Amino acid sequence: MDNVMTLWYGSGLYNLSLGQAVMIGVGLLLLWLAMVKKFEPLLLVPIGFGGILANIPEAGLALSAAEQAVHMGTADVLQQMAEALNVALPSGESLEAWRQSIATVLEDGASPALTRAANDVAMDAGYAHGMLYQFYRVAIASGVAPLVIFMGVGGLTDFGPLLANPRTLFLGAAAQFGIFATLMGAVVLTNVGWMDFTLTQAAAIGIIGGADGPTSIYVSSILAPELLGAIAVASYSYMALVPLIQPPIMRRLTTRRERSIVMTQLRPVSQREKIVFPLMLLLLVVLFLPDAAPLLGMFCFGNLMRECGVVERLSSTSQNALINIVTIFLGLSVGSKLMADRFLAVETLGILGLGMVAFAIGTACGILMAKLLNLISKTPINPLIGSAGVSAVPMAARVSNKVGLESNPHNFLLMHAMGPNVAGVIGSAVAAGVMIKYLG
Amino acid sequence: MDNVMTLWYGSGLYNLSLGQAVMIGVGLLLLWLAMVKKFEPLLLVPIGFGGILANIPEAGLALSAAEQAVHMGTADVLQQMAEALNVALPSGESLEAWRQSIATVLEDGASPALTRAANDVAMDAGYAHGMLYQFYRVAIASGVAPLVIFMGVGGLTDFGPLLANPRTLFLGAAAQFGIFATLMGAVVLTNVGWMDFTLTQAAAIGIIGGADGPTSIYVSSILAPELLGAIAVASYSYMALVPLIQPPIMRRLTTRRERSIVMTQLRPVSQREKIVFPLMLLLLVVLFLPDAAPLLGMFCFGNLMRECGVVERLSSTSQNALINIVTIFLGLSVGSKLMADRFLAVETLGILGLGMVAFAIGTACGILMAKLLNLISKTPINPLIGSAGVSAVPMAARVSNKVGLESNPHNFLLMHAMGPNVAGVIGSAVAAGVMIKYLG
Amino acid sequence: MDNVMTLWYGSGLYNLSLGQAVMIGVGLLLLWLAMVKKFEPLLLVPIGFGGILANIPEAGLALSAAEQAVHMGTADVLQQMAEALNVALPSGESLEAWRQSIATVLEDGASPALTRAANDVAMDAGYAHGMLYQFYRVAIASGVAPLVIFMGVGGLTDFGPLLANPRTLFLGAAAQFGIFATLMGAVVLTNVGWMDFTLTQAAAIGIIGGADGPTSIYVSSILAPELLGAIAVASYSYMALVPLIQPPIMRRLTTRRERSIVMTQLRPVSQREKIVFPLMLLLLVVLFLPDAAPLLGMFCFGNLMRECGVVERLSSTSQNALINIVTIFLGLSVGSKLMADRFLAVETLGILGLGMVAFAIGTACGILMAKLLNLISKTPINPLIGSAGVSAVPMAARVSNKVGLESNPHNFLLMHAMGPNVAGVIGSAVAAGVMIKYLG
Amino acid sequence: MQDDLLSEGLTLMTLGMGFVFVFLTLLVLTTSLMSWIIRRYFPQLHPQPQSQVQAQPRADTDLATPSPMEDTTLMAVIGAAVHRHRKRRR
Amino acid sequence: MQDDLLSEGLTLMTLGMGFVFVFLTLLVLTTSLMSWIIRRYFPQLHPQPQSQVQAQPRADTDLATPSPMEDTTLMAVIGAAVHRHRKRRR
Amino acid sequence: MQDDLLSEGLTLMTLGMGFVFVFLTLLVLTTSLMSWIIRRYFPQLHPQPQSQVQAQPRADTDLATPSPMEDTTLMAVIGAAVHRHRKRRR
Ligand code: NA
Ligand code: NA
Ligand code: NA
Repeated sequence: MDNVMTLWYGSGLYNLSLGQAVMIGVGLLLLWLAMVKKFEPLLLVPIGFGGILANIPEAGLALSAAEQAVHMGTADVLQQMAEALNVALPSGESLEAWRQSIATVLEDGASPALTRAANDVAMDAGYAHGMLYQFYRVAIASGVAPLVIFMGVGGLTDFGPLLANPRTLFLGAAAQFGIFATLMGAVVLTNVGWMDFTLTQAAAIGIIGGADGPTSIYVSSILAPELLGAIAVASYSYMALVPLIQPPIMRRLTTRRERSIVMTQLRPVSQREKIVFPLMLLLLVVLFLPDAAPLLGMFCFGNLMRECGVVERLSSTSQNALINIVTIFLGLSVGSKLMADRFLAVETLGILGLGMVAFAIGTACGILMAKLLNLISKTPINPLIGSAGVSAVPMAARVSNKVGLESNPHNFLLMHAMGPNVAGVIGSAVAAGVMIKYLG
Repeated sequence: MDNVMTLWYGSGLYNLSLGQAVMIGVGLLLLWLAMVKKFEPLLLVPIGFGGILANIPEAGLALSAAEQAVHMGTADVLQQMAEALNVALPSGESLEAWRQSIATVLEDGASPALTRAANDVAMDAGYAHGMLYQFYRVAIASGVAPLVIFMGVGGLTDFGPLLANPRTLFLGAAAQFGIFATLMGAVVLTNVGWMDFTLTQAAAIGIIGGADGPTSIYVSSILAPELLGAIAVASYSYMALVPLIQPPIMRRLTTRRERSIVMTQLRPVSQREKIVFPLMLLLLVVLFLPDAAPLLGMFCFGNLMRECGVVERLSSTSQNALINIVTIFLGLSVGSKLMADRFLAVETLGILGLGMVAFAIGTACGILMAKLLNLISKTPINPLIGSAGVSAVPMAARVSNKVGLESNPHNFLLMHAMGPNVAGVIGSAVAAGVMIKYLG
Repeated sequence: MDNVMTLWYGSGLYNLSLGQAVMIGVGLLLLWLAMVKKFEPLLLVPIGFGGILANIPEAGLALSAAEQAVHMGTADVLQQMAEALNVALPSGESLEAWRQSIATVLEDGASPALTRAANDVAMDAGYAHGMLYQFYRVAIASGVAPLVIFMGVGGLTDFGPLLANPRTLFLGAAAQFGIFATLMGAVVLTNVGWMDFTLTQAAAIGIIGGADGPTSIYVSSILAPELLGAIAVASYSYMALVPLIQPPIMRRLTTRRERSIVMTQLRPVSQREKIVFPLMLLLLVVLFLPDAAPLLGMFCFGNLMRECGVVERLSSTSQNALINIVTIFLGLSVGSKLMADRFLAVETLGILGLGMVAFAIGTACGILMAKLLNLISKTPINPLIGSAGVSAVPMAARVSNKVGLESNPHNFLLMHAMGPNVAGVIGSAVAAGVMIKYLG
Repeated sequence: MQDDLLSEGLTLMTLGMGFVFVFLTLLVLTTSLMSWIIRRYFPQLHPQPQSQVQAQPRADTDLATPSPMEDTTLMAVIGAAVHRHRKRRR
Repeated sequence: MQDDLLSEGLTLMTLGMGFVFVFLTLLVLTTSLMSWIIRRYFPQLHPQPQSQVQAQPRADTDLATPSPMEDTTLMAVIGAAVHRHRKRRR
Repeated sequence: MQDDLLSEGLTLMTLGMGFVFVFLTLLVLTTSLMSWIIRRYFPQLHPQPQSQVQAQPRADTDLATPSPMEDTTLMAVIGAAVHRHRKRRR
């Protein structure tokens, strides 16, 4: 009978907290968005599923051995861990208070040596790292997964339209204002007292405005890992919402006449230009922004493998098997950051709200920059392609095309919009580099 | 001349122990079974080859740096290691005795911190982790490889037949009795004094009866890593022997009339049911058996990716490149556990014997449960599909079909048997969760 | 304004050293050789790109956390690191001198425990391992990547021609004299005082003469990791130069009549022989040269998977997705060893020069051995296939074929040359095993 | 001690087998309920007729509307491979 | 403290946005220069007409001259797959 | 010291080259013996005629009898890809 009770006391139903129930609901919601609403399913299916797994009571899939020992260990184990971490445990207090004080030390970033000691104690007591925790360590904490995905994205990117019309890089630059406006938004919310973000956290939140999943994850894994779950979810959700968020802004900021502007046919771009471009971009990074080197370096590498034509084997694998494998584990790892006690905070609402604002501002700035370029240059630019500068490749470019067709059913803007679209990827990576330079 | 002798003293021929020679023979036998007899070649080829590699004298491919230092180090290195491990080395004894006492401490599970210190000393003295040891650490000790394979298996599983006839889940449940009977068998063998298993080891051995390779490996990597080699070999060998083990039992326990029962055509199952099913199974795991969450979680994840239809890229990779890569390293890692001094024990014979019994009992219980269901329900079930409840997908289902055709050449049971077949996978994972809950 | 200066002081342009500029040029040169001259592009594209990334000033992509802290840390951090490493920092000296003395200790191989302590301090101070450093640790320092590539190469190798004419193994043996002649060359250069190589380094350099990329990388990762960059670059560059280096030597050492020798048609080889061969080779390794077990073991494993015909799934993945993924990271990791301060040494010139000599000597010895065989045997051997014994599969065999066609346009030597060609792979791996046995 | 082991083994067997049955019974009930709800309230207009042949049409549909960036390379590789393959066969 | 945060945020915004513009302006300039140099001094005889359709011909060319060891297996697998696929379709 | 290096190098050269020859000679002997035994006592009825073309038929055979679970997805993907590819070519 004792044994039956053990099963019951160890069951999820007995231990399920309200927060965990809510987060399992959130996970199901993400899956629904992905499967039914087709919101970036390649990422949101693994993220949503990982979110459910991370909130299974007592399973501790997203916790390190030490964190599990803190949550479930006996008084004896807790004392050993406190010793390993140099935490004083007041003898009068309850076990729960002990857990609390050790957990605080672990979460607030004990030094690597102390964390290792705590994990040693926990493993010696029979605890093991959770599965999702291991995925997170290998895929995200090391920084590798977003970079490998960026390499694959580089391989999937065609810089032809950008090279045919380099001025569209300015549109990609302007749209990054969404990033910095969001950063200011987070700072203002903190100043007003509604939220409580540090400057570093504000910067990580801002990158959502870059509309670039891997960049967001990479930056927040460095600057604010504690917010990574919310940032990644916001990032991918809003990228999927681009077809809803952008059109009203695009219509409001442009006249019918501007929307009907027909752009001159793009010139053919030679393979040589395409091969030299990633190398040139890399050299500019080398000279002016070393902190963007991991992101843009891998991006350029992927693109060079694509264009150089002599490593088709490698390029193909990096765009298929490799990126797929990494995406699965990246998604599950992001899901591990959807644990109830960390995700269900008012800050998450702030992040979701700010992310939406970021996209809107980025869209607007891209369009306004296109109108500005029209003022100072003769070759006309349809301002609708400015909105594609937020990146969200290739969704934003398709939106530009679609809104353009509404005004002139023979005016195909897709290829023109691919220029600012990929420029936006470069722009966000540069902005990310600046953030990491100052705050990393 | 000295140098030539160095070569000779370091050669395999000079150092080959009888045990190693036998184990190399066992490795060749496994390869022969895999290549000629087609016994689960995808696993047994890497396992057999890994087994040969693990038994190469002096190469230490399956040993950690510390273990190699213990086997081959000078007196000086041994003293440093003893110091690192807090082992007292009696000064009067021989070098061999020293090696023995240090090796015992290392194998009996020194704490993580001490093991690390011993490895530090060994590496400082020029030893390095063996190749297979590294594969084992990354693939199995972390628990990752069996889980990733289970994800791929989920992607290869079609729950349609199960959903069309959910009662077949009872057959999958009944066949798990093989697991617990084997556990009892191991306990009894110990009680009688013929073998010496702990309860934890008995549980790990029992899981062989689940007829599920990755589940067996996962459970024994947690409960009894020292028996992993024998358990994995038994598990895959007997799965391959299903067409020999099952038919006699099936014929003995059924009448010709029962074997001729024609089952009603399975209803078509909608994609919605197939999408909801893995999520529902996951929620039941969340609520009632968190300890099965890694196994069943990854299984459901793989199946959801397959059925949801929006992440075909990921699903296809998880069923092809990813599962293949992981299988190669999983097999080699299992092979690393076929080292002579650990494998060649009387316990291995016990495990092989018990595994055979487990399959037989599981088969029988599945069939008897089908007969029981026929007593209490109107819709007839051909008892031959009960034997498919041991899992061993899809071999056991094919055996049901084949034996059924013997009695009635127009009675195709294959699809009906797929229901209990996949139910058996779920059943063993549940049993594994219970074992881990109590003993993990 | 301060902030703008921070950007400038942190920029690459401000920090670029001459050495880094040169090495970026070398990286571009390697890319040019790969892309335009088609020099082993699968490896040289990633190596060249990795070389550029490794030399980005201030980015520290190829440095560990501790190395970065040494290069960029404050006095406070340096003091902590010195304490962790047990280095005395003379209080009177400059910060630069401190950096120097700590860096020396780190590079000259502090013990694993001390290195870990130094990394702990660095991480606590906010530094992280560079991306390429992590790739190097996982792919090369662990020894795994070259072995996995060798497994794939085994899968791509057909031993048929070798089995049809086993005498060609002697050609593969003779061509390995290039390895040992190079070793002696490095020793002599040191003796004369022009360079400064240890015997271990000389052995690692010698392996270039094996004309086998993964073998070279594997051996130098064990024997001389500090030379790995130069050795890998030399190895792959010269393999690409085989069509230029070999023909003059081949023509000088043979008469027109010898070059016109028509060889007897190769007998058909049964699948059974092809399956048994890798196992037999493995057993010889087990018995006589355990130190070659990782290399030849994985090679035989890949070949067995290819030939046994029952694990086509695994074999195909090991020859495609897996080898491609590993090649990408292996190449980038090798690139991480092209850092200016380590690569730009007079020793690199020595290595490049010796590598060239190694290829020439190996070629000559293969040809001379073929002529010798003709003296003592009746079945004629065209000496041109001797040059294929250096391996460089399949380039060297094609060169034999091409030079043969010059003398007799109907004499196709390709298949005959594949025998010594794959024999050369085995020969170099055996030589590598001997080196590791004595010096590892 | 030994008898302890025996009794512990028995307990584990009872409990484990019991739990497996309880869990799978629950699964039978919820599955049946789920199927009933879906077939009753959320029927699909064109249910797939047979479960085994289903992988193929789905893959077909899925690949029929991929994002343009995703499939060009795969298509190119396979296309070229098929092309060369046919040539060689002739 | 709070105002510090505000001013730091403003600084970061100005600086970051400024740097993004400076960097991308530089990129526009160097790209234009690079394209001009290549088109002027290193023209290709047969430039590819359209950028999107380009992945395919390149792949074709690339696969048309692989080293024999590299592609036989891939070819065999795809070939066999295609072969079986056709049979099944009939 | 320097002369030590030289003599050690010479030793290593002699020994290494010697061992390579001994090992490969052994390999020649055992290979010949193995081939003789197999051809004499375990002949295959239909030996494959040429070693290079051999990858293909084997792959064919192998894929011709896969377990049904393994290949449907691959087939579906390739099938769909080929299908679309043909359409596009028309
Ligand atoms: Na962007
Ligand atoms: Na089972
Ligand atoms: Na060689």
